[in-house]
Amino acid sequence: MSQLDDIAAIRAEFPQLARLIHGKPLVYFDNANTAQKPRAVIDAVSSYYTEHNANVARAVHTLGEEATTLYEAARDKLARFVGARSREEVVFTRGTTESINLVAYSFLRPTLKPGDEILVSRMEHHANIVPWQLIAAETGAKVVPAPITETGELDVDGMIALMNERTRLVGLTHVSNALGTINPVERIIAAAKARGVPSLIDGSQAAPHFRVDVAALDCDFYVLTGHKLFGPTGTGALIAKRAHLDAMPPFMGGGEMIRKVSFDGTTFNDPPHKFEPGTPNIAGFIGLGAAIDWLNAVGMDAIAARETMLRDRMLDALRGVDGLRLIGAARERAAVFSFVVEGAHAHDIATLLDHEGVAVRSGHHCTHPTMQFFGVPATVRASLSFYNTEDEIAAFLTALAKVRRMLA
Amino acid sequence: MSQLDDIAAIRAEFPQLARLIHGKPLVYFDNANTAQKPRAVIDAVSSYYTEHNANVARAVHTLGEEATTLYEAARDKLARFVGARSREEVVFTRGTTESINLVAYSFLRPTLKPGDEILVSRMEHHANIVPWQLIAAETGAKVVPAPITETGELDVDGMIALMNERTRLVGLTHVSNALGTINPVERIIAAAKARGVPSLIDGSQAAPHFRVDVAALDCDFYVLTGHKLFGPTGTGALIAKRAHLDAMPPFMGGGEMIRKVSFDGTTFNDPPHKFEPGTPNIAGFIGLGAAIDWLNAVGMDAIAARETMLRDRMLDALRGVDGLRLIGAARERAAVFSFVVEGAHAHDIATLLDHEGVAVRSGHHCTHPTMQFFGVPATVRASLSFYNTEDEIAAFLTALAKVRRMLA
Amino acid sequence: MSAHPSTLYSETVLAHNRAPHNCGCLADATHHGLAENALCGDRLELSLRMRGDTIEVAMFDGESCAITTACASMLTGMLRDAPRTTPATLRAAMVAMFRGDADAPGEFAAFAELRHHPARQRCALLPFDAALAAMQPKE
Amino acid sequence: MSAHPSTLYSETVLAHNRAPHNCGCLADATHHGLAENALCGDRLELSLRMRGDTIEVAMFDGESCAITTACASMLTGMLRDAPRTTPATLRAAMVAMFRGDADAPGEFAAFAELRHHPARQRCALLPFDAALAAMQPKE
Ligand SMILES: Cc1ncc(COP(=O)(O)O)c(C=O)c1O
Ligand SMILES: Cc1ncc(COP(=O)(O)O)c(C=O)c1O
Repeated sequence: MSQLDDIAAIRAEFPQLARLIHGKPLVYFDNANTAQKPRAVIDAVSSYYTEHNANVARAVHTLGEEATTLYEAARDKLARFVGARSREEVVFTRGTTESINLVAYSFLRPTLKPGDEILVSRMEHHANIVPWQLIAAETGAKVVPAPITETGELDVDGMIALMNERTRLVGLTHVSNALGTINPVERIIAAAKARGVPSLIDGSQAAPHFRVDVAALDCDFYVLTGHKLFGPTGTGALIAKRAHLDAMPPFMGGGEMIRKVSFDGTTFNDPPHKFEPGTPNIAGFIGLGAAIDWLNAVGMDAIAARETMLRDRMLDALRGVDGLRLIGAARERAAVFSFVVEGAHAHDIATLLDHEGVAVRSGHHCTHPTMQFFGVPATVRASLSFYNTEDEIAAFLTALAKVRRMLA
Repeated sequence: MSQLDDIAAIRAEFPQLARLIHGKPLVYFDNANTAQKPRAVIDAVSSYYTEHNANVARAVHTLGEEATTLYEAARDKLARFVGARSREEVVFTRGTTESINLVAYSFLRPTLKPGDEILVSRMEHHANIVPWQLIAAETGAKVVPAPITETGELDVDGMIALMNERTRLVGLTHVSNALGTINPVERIIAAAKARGVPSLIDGSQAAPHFRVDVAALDCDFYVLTGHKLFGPTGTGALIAKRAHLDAMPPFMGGGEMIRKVSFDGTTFNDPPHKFEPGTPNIAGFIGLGAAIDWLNAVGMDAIAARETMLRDRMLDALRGVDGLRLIGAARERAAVFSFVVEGAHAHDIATLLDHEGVAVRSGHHCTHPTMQFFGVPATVRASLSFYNTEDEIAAFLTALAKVRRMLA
Repeated sequence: MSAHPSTLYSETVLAHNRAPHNCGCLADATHHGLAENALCGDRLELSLRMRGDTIEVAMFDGESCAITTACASMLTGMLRDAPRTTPATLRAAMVAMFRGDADAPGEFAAFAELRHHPARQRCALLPFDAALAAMQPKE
Repeated sequence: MSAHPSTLYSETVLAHNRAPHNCGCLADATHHGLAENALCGDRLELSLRMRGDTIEVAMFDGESCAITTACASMLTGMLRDAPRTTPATLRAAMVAMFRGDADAPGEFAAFAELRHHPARQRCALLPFDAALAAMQPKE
């Protein structure tokens, strides 16, 4: 018995799922872009602002203590949720993008030399490419793309073959946001470790869908973003080995990240605070804590099981659509589907599906190199979450057929 | 006639002001730390999550268009609120701290040379000191402190005298968060401009209290933080001259800040998007837009007038307290008061005032060098906002007297 | 915020998309211009044969969505024997229409609904930008 | 989240703060230790006279809040003729008390209320940290 058996009750906890779009019930299939929020998250944010609003780690008054307690509790919750070794390993950021830039600026850049290599797969999100390009351009290092296959899977041996004595970091997405592929990150982490190369795993699309255990993965850095994890916008985390955080110089400077400031010299605080200067997104992280509580109550294993069912239904359905080409056919995959349709442009499909109430994304999904690899400028992407239903899959198929008739 | 004439009605719009602390009505005098939020802001955040939640600048569906429209409308509102020359001058950040780090990393660092100087006053917040120290340490430049006086005012001539051909940037807080001093920023901006030196003004404590006109000030960079402006946490802005934003390389890399990504080379988007990689704090900025609407409806001039009245009342009151030493006695000042009390430690006062319902900050207020200058490790700081009342000032005085009796 | 959806993909737009005019490569073109849409990766190439300040013929090529295709089809039609200032003038009229100021001339009024679809406006501007790029002095 | 406030500044704590024991500089100290509180800038110095593994006398000095002062006053009392392990043992007992596990021994139980004031816990730990710093091998 899982709470997910009563899916109507679960959906009722997500107010936006009740919205009408052009008079039709919303079918939200854009979860890989951002997730909807349960009432518990929305309420946690509101109640911070109506009852506990104060700055953190500064004031000794009741409100300040309450805000600090709630904010730091969110760190404990996230640490446990992803299996971090300790709460000090969890640095709060604005999202995955900032997490990766933090690693680029504070971990890699200070020692990067001409000829050094940063190895990432060809299916990375721009967030796991551009930060490395920026520091590479500055230092003369280079970003090396690891091959992927026609089925949209990582060429594991190909990636490992590219690891060499110049490789300074290996970056890989846990789940591809464009293709849905679940990568065998353990194998890449192990191969990197065997060569003494630190690894960074982009968990943006993994954490919302199945149980993640950072300590078991034993990667050096794991990054994720809160808004895809049913939490507020402007939240995310870098989970890093403590030894790295201790050794890394600060990224940004300001209040809270210091122990003592003077014009003769400044000393820094301990991690994670060393990397969290200034007033953080307090309400956002309190909301993220509420999202994690909610996910724990429902159970990540139940969520993963339901999504596997939805994935299989959707895959069957899409395979039955004439003239539809799935981009990516990985065996290990999430309920994320990119496709193109003969004679119809992705944007037209997305706009016209929206007229039927169906929200999907069209475009390059911030993965230009992946699109280039598959020779398509853009795809339509339908990405599902546990709160989606088989009825919604049926509604999507009906809408897609109608849209194609219009464009034919 | 101003809406502020009915202060009970105004206060009723701020739910947290009705809170009881230890059974006593909250007297919130910690506004320089963070401000309370009107219902309109809290509701704007909630209604984004219950009705319009989607990612911005990516999807063509209805929700995506709604979210993007609301998010970009907040940029228009902020641009008008601070008198920016155009909306493209407004870069959204997490807060003042990130804004200053952005200028440090993208504007100054690329060309900073050994011996170069960054001139900031001795009354800056750590956020306007440490980022400069970080890039100075890396490049061999140095951070030069400009003198302040015993009254807590800027030594304007002293600061101007320190501008020389090695000065690469002048940074100054518009209003001191520790002393309440309102600085004659126009004079410093003009002097810097006359010498071809770019200027950065920290408006964190100015924007919430009086009308700011960035175009009239004509500084190169103006920074502020949303949570002190009655908006959500995790929001802020850098307002910069367009020519600088065009010339500056990106700070962080990721989605949205690019035009095209490939492993052979990446081209960047135009400002402000060039500086806003990844998913922003969408809900937060929509809330900030609501805060600005609210402030405009009440009127910044009415707010400034009421705060001047409160400031004068508070100043009179504090001057009448035996054994209380005000730190900072600037003639041009905001309703922010730092003080120490004979025979009683700042922390004890703050904790015991809290027991009476009064929230003040104690500590160094992220201004170590200012505290060192005045030879105090810490002060008590009472900072008022327009929603505070004369009755609250009276309650504060009664509580302070009681606390002193306890500690005597 | 969205108006009635059907009007965006009107019969006019859909018909142009099904059978676009002036689609292909202009063999004796004197000018070529390219415009790209970062959001979807679309590329549109416009080729012109110009004599003096007159555009004699215009054709377009590229993979593009129905909005872009229909707009390119209409624009290339309008550019036959048109003064070189026409693309800029029409583009300004489109932008004014998106702001809600006035309708654009002729068939372009079919895109009025885009005022409620800011994310798609770039699609309709792509052909204009390609034309402007074509006439840009090159070296 | 906050319990009744008055118990934090109990008569015990206030009395120690008004007239702290062992306050000043120990002329024949063998060990000195300093601890700082980043939040408020407080500094507390502890001087010890040790013989072998025994702390014979302890005194403290510095500007500090009532919590720190009272705690230093109690601690220096407890350290008279105490084994060198006492500061670490007592500190652990304090931390356990803050977690709500058990009360700390003797007068230190007066700080039980700090479990509801995480921001002030550091104030009570400062004297322990100064003592531990004092006994840290120096060179
Ligand atoms: C003058 C001043 N500058 C900068 C800051 C830092 O702002 P934030 O913590 O929101 O980044 C503050 C507030 O803490 C401030 O008062
Ligand atoms: C795999 C992946 N990495 C990184 C990101 C960037 O996350 P954010 O925009 O929240 O920083 C995303 C989502 O856009 C993603 O799907």
